[in-house]
Amino acid sequence: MRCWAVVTCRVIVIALLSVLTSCVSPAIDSAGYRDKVGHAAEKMTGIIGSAQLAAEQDLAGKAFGTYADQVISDAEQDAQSVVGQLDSVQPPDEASITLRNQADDVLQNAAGQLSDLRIAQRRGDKAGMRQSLKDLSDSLAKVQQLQDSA
Amino acid sequence: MTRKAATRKATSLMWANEGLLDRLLIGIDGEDVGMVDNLEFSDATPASGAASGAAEPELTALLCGPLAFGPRLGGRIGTWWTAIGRRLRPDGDPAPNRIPIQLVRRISHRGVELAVPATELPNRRVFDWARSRVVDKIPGSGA
Amino acid sequence: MKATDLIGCAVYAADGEELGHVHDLRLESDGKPEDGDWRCRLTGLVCGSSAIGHRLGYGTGDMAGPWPLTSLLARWRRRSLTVPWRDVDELQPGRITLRTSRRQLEQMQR
Amino acid sequence: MKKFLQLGLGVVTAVGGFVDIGNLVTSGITGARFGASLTWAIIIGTIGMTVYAEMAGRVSAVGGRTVFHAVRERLGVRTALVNMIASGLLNLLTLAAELGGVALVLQLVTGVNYLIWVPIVAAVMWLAIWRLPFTWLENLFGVLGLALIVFVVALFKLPTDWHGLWQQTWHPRVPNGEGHPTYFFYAVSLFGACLVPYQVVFFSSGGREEKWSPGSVTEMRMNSLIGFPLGGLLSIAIMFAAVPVLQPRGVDVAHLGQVALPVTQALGVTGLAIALLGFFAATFAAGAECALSTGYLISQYFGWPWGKMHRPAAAPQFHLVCLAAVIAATGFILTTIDPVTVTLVSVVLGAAAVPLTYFPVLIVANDRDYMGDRVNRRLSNTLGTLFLVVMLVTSLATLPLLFITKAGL
Repeated sequence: MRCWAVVTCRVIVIALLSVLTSCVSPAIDSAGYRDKVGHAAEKMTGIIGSAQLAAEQDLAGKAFGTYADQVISDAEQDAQSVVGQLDSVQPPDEASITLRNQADDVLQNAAGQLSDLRIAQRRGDKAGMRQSLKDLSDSLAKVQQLQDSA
Repeated sequence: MTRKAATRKATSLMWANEGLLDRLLIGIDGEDVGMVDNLEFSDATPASGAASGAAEPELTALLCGPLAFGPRLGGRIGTWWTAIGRRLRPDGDPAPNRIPIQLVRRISHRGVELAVPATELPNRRVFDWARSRVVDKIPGSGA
Repeated sequence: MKATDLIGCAVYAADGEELGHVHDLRLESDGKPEDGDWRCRLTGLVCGSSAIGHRLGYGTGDMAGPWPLTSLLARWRRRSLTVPWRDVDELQPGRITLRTSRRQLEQMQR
Repeated sequence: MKKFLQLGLGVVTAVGGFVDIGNLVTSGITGARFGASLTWAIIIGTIGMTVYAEMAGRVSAVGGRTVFHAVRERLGVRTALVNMIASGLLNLLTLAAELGGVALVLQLVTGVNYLIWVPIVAAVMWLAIWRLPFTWLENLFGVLGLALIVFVVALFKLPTDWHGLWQQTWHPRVPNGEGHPTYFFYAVSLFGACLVPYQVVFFSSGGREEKWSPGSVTEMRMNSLIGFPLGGLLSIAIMFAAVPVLQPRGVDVAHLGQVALPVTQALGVTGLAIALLGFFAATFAAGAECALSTGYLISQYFGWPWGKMHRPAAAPQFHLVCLAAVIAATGFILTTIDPVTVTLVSVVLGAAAVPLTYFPVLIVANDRDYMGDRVNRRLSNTLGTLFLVVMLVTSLATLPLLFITKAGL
């Protein structure tokens, strides 16, 4: 029975470690890389969607400032981590490098716009927020294109 | 004892695992005292030769507390547990807490009910330690 | 002598056949604790393959279910063997030797 | 009249007590990602929870036994020790998640980082455990937790496609672009969020705290048979509310704040405030219950005096364990590990650990010696056994799913 306890503990520790370490894994081939780009774009779509929702609610007076701020800041951080995660993957071939440059452009752009949105929101700059929202929906279209192409 | 057999007045049967071991010990004041961690029997040498059946050991006490729990667990964890239990003893006496069988008042479905209040039993060392070292020092403990 | 000195011991018949490990103790008492002067004797060692049935409470058959367990554990229970204490010949740490053979024990239980 | 009020309060408390950080997070995630196609997992989980809570409550009221007394008695000293350690660690993980949840809610309201709130929340939670009478602790936050009904209201204000939800609920399909392992991983997480083991430990020990007697069985049944299903309904409402708002935008819920977006969309600032109050009450109450459960299960295993019916000085080990649990969980969440990840891992491991506490309850509920004529009837036994089988399968599937899906990433 003691043996069981040890095994159970180990399994739990391994499970937790695997959860923690599963964030970065190397891409194997070109198809795998495309998958990663597609996945990053998909994530970015949702992140932008979340920030847009919060910002629209804030503009409509539906949410209080700290709440919208938090949701937008979370989105901003998530976006940066998506960019960072994709950057950490080594592109396996020339085609992948082209894809990377293209994706990086789009994703970095979106992340930057999320920062703009957060800055405008915190300053209570409604015009700035509207502008950022407009930029974001353009970005969103590009991200979705990327997702479809990848 | 808790089984139907117990309702018969005559000889009643019981199994250690089912009726005694790991049962809750309850003082007459209704307080939880501990668990029955082990049983103590009178030393009866196995019946030799013709005198068969003469020397059935008698249940003398219920044992509880870390020093009874450790051996019950067995293995390395058990040894370790016993060592901790010994540390808690001021005199380092390795004998576990005994609750003589005469103190058993009733064995019910709730557990083994004793004829004395929990405070009069010897196995309150962990209780006293937790109380005097930590709980009593926090305001509002109701001490 | 403590319960842990017995539970877990390997039990050998007089002819050296291993009968399994002790997993429970059979106790007999006259009357009940509330009658006063309660005495409880150790009359037998339950050995065999597994203690789980008894442990869970399916030893004496006062369980209402659930269905698969009741029959399964009752059958398991029947496979264990109770050795009367008076048949114990020698007690060594971790090892109990009997003065009888498995056949004699099984005949007695019937 | 007073009796009636008391019954109502009990039910309300059970509703509020059912929903915790696990339900909030898993319902939010799955609603946004899988629509209503995982509703079945909540339904099954809720039925299981209800059946076993009723059993544990009955064992507590009629047999006077709590879950971990039964565990030790029926499983034996060693198996029960492993069981206790596993359940205890799981409780710590859940407690950490709840603490993080409360702190996150406070961050949403104040804008101050949650890590600053964690120690404050932990201190207040411990004070509540130390000082507040049991019924207060249970009822106050149970009633406040009912604020989550705002999700039901939001559902009616949002452009909810009821027909579509109905279709997805009863004809579930794995949505396009999602793998089966991920789908089932989240099914397990919803299942685990409904069946968290600490709730059964708490429900049965709480019965002793409130001095339930065989006469309380009706009251207990009302609590479990009405309260828990209503709690399950709340979980479903949180899931459904995410469908019209978050799913079309492809939002992947990764933060507690996002779970409230649908309510804000439908009801504005008032709705948001009520939802956050509900989040706060539900997670705070669950955190306190979780810490108490840790005290209950360890004290009951060793036979120490336990419970809030005693002064702390009369149950020192119990209070020491509760304090230690709060400190350990605080330390864990202060490592800046993401509370939402902790929540997911805790509910999934919880789903795996469920049989450990539920099996002994099923056994003892069948013992005529304890229960007299209140033993399980055929319905309880059939459902109970069926669920045990489901739970065993879930247990076996959990770890592989956790590995394959990398915790649903």
